Amino acid sequence: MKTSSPLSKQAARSRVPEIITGCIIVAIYLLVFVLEQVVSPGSMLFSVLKKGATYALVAASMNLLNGFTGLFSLGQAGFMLIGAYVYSIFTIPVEVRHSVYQYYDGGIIQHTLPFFIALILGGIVAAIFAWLIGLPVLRLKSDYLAIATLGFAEIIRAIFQWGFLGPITNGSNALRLFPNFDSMNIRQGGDPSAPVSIYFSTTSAFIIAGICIALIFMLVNSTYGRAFKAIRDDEVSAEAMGINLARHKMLSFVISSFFAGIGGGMLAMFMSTVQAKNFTSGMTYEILLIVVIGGIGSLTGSIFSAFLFVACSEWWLRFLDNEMFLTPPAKIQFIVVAIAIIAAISLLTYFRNRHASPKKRKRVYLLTGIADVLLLGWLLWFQFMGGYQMPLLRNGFRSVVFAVVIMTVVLFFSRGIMGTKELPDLIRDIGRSGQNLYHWLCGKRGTGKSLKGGANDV
Amino acid sequence: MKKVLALLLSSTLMLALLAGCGGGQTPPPATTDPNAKVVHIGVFEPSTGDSGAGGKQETLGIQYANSLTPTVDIGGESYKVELVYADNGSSTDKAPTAAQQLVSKGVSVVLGSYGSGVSMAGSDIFKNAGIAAIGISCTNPQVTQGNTHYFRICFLDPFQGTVQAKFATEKFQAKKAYCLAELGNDYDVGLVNYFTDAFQKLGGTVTSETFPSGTSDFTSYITNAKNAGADVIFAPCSISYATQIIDQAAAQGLAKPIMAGDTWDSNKVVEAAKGKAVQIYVSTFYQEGGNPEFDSGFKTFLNSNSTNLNNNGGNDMISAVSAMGYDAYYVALEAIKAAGSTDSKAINDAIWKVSYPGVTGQIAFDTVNGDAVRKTAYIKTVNTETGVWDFEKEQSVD
Amino acid sequence: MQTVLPYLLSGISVGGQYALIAIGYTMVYGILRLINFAHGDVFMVAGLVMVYLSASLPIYVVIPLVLAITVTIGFIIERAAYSPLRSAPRMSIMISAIGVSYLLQNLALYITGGMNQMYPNIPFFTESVSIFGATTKRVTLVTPILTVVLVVVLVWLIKNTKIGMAMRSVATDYETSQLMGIKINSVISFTFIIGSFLAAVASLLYFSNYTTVIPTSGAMPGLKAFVAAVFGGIGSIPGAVIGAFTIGICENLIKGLDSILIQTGIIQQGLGLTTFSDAFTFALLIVILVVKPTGIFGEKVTDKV
Amino acid sequence: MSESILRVENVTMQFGGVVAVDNLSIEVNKGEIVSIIGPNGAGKTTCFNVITGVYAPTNGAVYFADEKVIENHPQGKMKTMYKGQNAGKYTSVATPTPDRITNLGIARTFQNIRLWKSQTVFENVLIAKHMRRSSNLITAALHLNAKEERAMRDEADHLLEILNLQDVRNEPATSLPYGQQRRLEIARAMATHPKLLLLDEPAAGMNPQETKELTEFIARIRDEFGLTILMIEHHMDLVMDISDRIYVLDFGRPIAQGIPSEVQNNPDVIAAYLGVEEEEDA
Repeated sequence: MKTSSPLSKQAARSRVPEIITGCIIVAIYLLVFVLEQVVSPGSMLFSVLKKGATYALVAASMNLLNGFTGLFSLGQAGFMLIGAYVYSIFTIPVEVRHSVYQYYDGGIIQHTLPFFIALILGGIVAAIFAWLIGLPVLRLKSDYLAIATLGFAEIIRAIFQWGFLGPITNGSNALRLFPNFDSMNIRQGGDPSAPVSIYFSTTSAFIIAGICIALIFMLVNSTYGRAFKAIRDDEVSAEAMGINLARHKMLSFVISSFFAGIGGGMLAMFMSTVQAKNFTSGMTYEILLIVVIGGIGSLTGSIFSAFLFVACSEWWLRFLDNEMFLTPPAKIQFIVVAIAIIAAISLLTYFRNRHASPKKRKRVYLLTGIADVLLLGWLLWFQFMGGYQMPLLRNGFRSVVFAVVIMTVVLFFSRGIMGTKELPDLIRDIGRSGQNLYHWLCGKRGTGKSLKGGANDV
Repeated sequence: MKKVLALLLSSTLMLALLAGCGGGQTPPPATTDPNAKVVHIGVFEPSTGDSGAGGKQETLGIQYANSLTPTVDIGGESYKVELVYADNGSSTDKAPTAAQQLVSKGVSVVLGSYGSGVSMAGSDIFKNAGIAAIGISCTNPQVTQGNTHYFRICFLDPFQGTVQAKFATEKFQAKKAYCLAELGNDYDVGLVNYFTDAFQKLGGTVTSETFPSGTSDFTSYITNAKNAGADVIFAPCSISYATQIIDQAAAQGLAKPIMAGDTWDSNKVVEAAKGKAVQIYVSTFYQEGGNPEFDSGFKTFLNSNSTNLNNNGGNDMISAVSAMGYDAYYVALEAIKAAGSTDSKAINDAIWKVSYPGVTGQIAFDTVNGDAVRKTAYIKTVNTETGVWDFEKEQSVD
Repeated sequence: MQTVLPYLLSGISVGGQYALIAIGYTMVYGILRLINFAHGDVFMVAGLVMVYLSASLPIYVVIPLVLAITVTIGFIIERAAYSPLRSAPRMSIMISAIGVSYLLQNLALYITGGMNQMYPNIPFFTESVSIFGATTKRVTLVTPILTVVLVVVLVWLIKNTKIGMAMRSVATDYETSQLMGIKINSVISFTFIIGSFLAAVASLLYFSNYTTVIPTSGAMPGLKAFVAAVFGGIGSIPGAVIGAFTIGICENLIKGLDSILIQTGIIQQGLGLTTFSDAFTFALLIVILVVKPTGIFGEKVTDKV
Repeated sequence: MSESILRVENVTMQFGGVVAVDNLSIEVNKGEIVSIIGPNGAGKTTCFNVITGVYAPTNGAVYFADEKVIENHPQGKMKTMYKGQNAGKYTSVATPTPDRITNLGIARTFQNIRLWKSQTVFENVLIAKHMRRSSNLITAALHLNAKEERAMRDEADHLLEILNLQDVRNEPATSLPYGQQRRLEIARAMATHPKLLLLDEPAAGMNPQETKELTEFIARIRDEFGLTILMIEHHMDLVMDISDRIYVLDFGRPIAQGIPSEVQNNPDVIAAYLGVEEEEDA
């Protein structure tokens, strides 16, 4: 370890990974913009990108709190609700308020704000609520904090649904007809009914989320961010080194809620209707899972996994929900693929457990063996006796597969996709492994080992 | 070395999965003629969530109609009609992506949804894509208000609420009503609101309460209804809650009639009420026996396939929403024919002029919002001894 | 009194059901320091198993079978999802619990096809009886009694049996118990078995009362039972029971508060307070946590520096 | 030399029925190195925890540079249990949080090393500089404080150099050997710019060579940085070498104090403590 330290110091000083990261980000934005002009706007792609950008922001904000400050809060949905409501209440055009607030004579607020001011206002209101909530609950420790914040989210939801606040919140009814992402498209002559000249809706979602995440990223890498990490690692010594716990926890909580509020506003723009009933604890759990899959303490991970999560749940796995009939060649294809998957998983289990205790190894091998025999037997049956309907596929199967994948990640890859690394670290690692691989391929046995070392080195 | 192996294995896995997806997407039925022209109709219905049962029954009607008339003539050419499904999960946060799913599959026209909230939530997506939607049983006025792409073939809540209020005063001489709605459900809240207006105009008083989503203990609400001295109870909520309310009302010996809207027209409700001391009255679009030909055909369709039977709740009782779904399909076909193309814009323009004699009555749209012009609703009641719906009367507002 | 009584009755009944679920939470938390988010869903699964089994088997066979299957499910969940994470940070294991909950709900959704399932009638339980002029199902009266009996048995078990002593010892000090030769894994499994058993009993009582089972049936009761456990001081069984009854009663009083206030003439018009029937539970929880962070019966813990 | 920097006055710390510190008074003057010794469980670390504000004492007061920073009197249940001779002497309650105390200029290390696990050696020191920042949240988050940030980093590097940790600058803190971790704890504490440094067993787990280096090092930082040092230590060589004065605690009570040679010959101390320790050393 010691001998490699001058090398790693050098690597730390190199700015190349940061520059590459910058290029990648610019390229992604350009790509999104170009795609939007080229691909049909009805494509699922944009739906996924917009929702992904929204969830990426919310996941990043939750990561700031749970991952960087070590405060286990489950109140994210509540703050998103506030952001979404504030945004929509202040942006519904006055002329349609009567139709939206149909049971409350058009509501009492008769002003509209520009959309970005309303978004920021949503964040600010969420932050104010967070401050009020934080006063009593931030003193609580881990699980108690989690359950108290979860409770607060439920209380906020009930308050926004209360009939007596109807003139402001429209009671439990949906808020609609406010500007959404599609209103960001630039139309000829600015006329809302004219055809679109430049598509900008997805890019605008990326820009809003991008700015916010960049702010979070800069905060995390500032002296305040380092103080948050100190609190996460050891509260007692953080306090002993002069970090005011109450103040810094509150800061993190309020900032996280601010961005969750903006994320809520973006979600409103995405969904184009807002209703308190949808902001349940289930939503918080989803975001928490995104954070965990991405890696607790990695913003890059949160962003990756947000897009991955949304794409899988809304798009790529959709086909699992529909019944499907196979053509004879497709059936054979399916069986081959299924066998390949089974073989791959079995081999993986075999290698993972090679060095486990004999008792455990025996048990794992036995279980895998039984499962393999059963599955292969069934596949044989399906090939020769079964019909042409794809088995298991029907409504709801997508969610089951998805849940199984999530459990697998949680159980076997508990550090998530990125661990605590960010994109520049990843590039640095890739660069290093690339070098090692090169040496290894050139047949230098000695450096072959450092591949392992390089991969394990965090 | 181990790492490399793990990486290799996991990449094989990913590749295999991708290949699997690719394999899955090959056009399914082996019999399809690859040259046949196809028009896609989107089915925007819930099959999960609180309204899942209703959504499935509505879909069954559409499927039945599709099985009878699987093709449509456009400009002298025969097009195969393919249904594209998207589950909006009965929730307004899943609805937009479900709608987007339909749009991305390139549907020409959309049918649905069961439930007003999800229809409103999906509305904007269809609007931006320039696709017309025909609502089947979404009765909240806001669905079609202020837009030109959402139509509907059912009656509206102001009408339904008035019908119910009138029926309550005429049949039970009710002076006091107790209303119960689910928080945040546009259908419940809207219908209760219009019922209250109409009932108060007829000289009654109303106590309204709401319950949070996911409630299963209604005993206290039923006590509240008793305490309020209500003559009738109006609880137009989703079927999930309906069965609970019926069961608990019966257990608590609530002797007052329970009234509800078209959502309660479901065999789940009959199942819950069978053999219990409750009176249930619902207003709906269609009464079994209204069109014997449709009835017998649909029953055969249900019984032909265990999945269909399951989706209908396990028996072959005909729900009004199935009949509505059936009609909606034909309305869509009429519009496609009239438009003479599969272009969604042309179809949208054509719907305004469609007039079609459906099994649930003559269907034509008004020129303001695109709502069906309907004058009467059917009131049904559960026969708790035999476990079937009995026809009560045809109620109109005049 | 006559106005409040029906609400109290339903409150006590719901409280009894929450209590049985809450014990599962409190015992698991006491030993593993884990909020077992999947516990409410185990309760739901027990309901579904009952629905599917009773379609083909007579009721007296089904009930023991349901108990056995639920216990097995609880055991498997612990072995598959929690025991591999024994040495992982607490957040990972909690997230694993959320994952299991997600999986069970989605599995239930897939199997039921999203249709709500009618719970079978258990004879005797579901008949209506009249008490103090209020009519209710018999199960309402049976629940609190059965709850108290089960709790007494459980407390006796924990106080006097060998496995009970082992459980207490593990709850007090995990590492030391391990060093003292207590088989941690079997103690934890046993805890999950008891918790799942009580959840199955609770599901029998609960769904006899509220006869519809849907995939999310377990979520709210589960969350409320957990709140009850925290309220009473997590780790303490009597605390969980008292917390559960408190929450059950408060919840139903809130539902009836408008009606009570109108009847007693305090207000003229409803305030729409039923909106808060769920939220009130959490408000109560937060008040307790702020005043006494470890719940009513919880023990104070000090960090060693 | 006689300028008082820390005065602990009649401090009693009770945990339920256990009296961890009993009526302890300590005085430390500017520039001194003072040691607290005593057998395990004598209440030494508890005394540190009281000074740094982790525990609120049951009774007594702490003065820093002649200013009262902590004052407590028994309350509630403690009042009925507390039978100390100072009952009623202290009337107000002032228990600042540890960060306030650190802000005043008292920094500490921990007996059971409490470094920030996921951070590198350099970051551990850098974070401790957070308290002395002048930038606010916004300037820091927007990285408008580049000058201050650079100064912080340079100072942190400087400290690492002084403590000879420059080689392991980018290693994770917990991967270091024990002795280096202890040194890092000192570096971290010094990064907060203290006037008084509390060292809790700085030489625990070090070999004789390292201990010797540490002894020199402690004397050096006292002179270079003008620090005052109060330390708890079991290594008698170290204690006797550099301490100006020594306090001996046993069962929470002060049993002796004075310059090293006095304490070494005090029969009470030998009876209670030193005899045992020397056997161990031998």
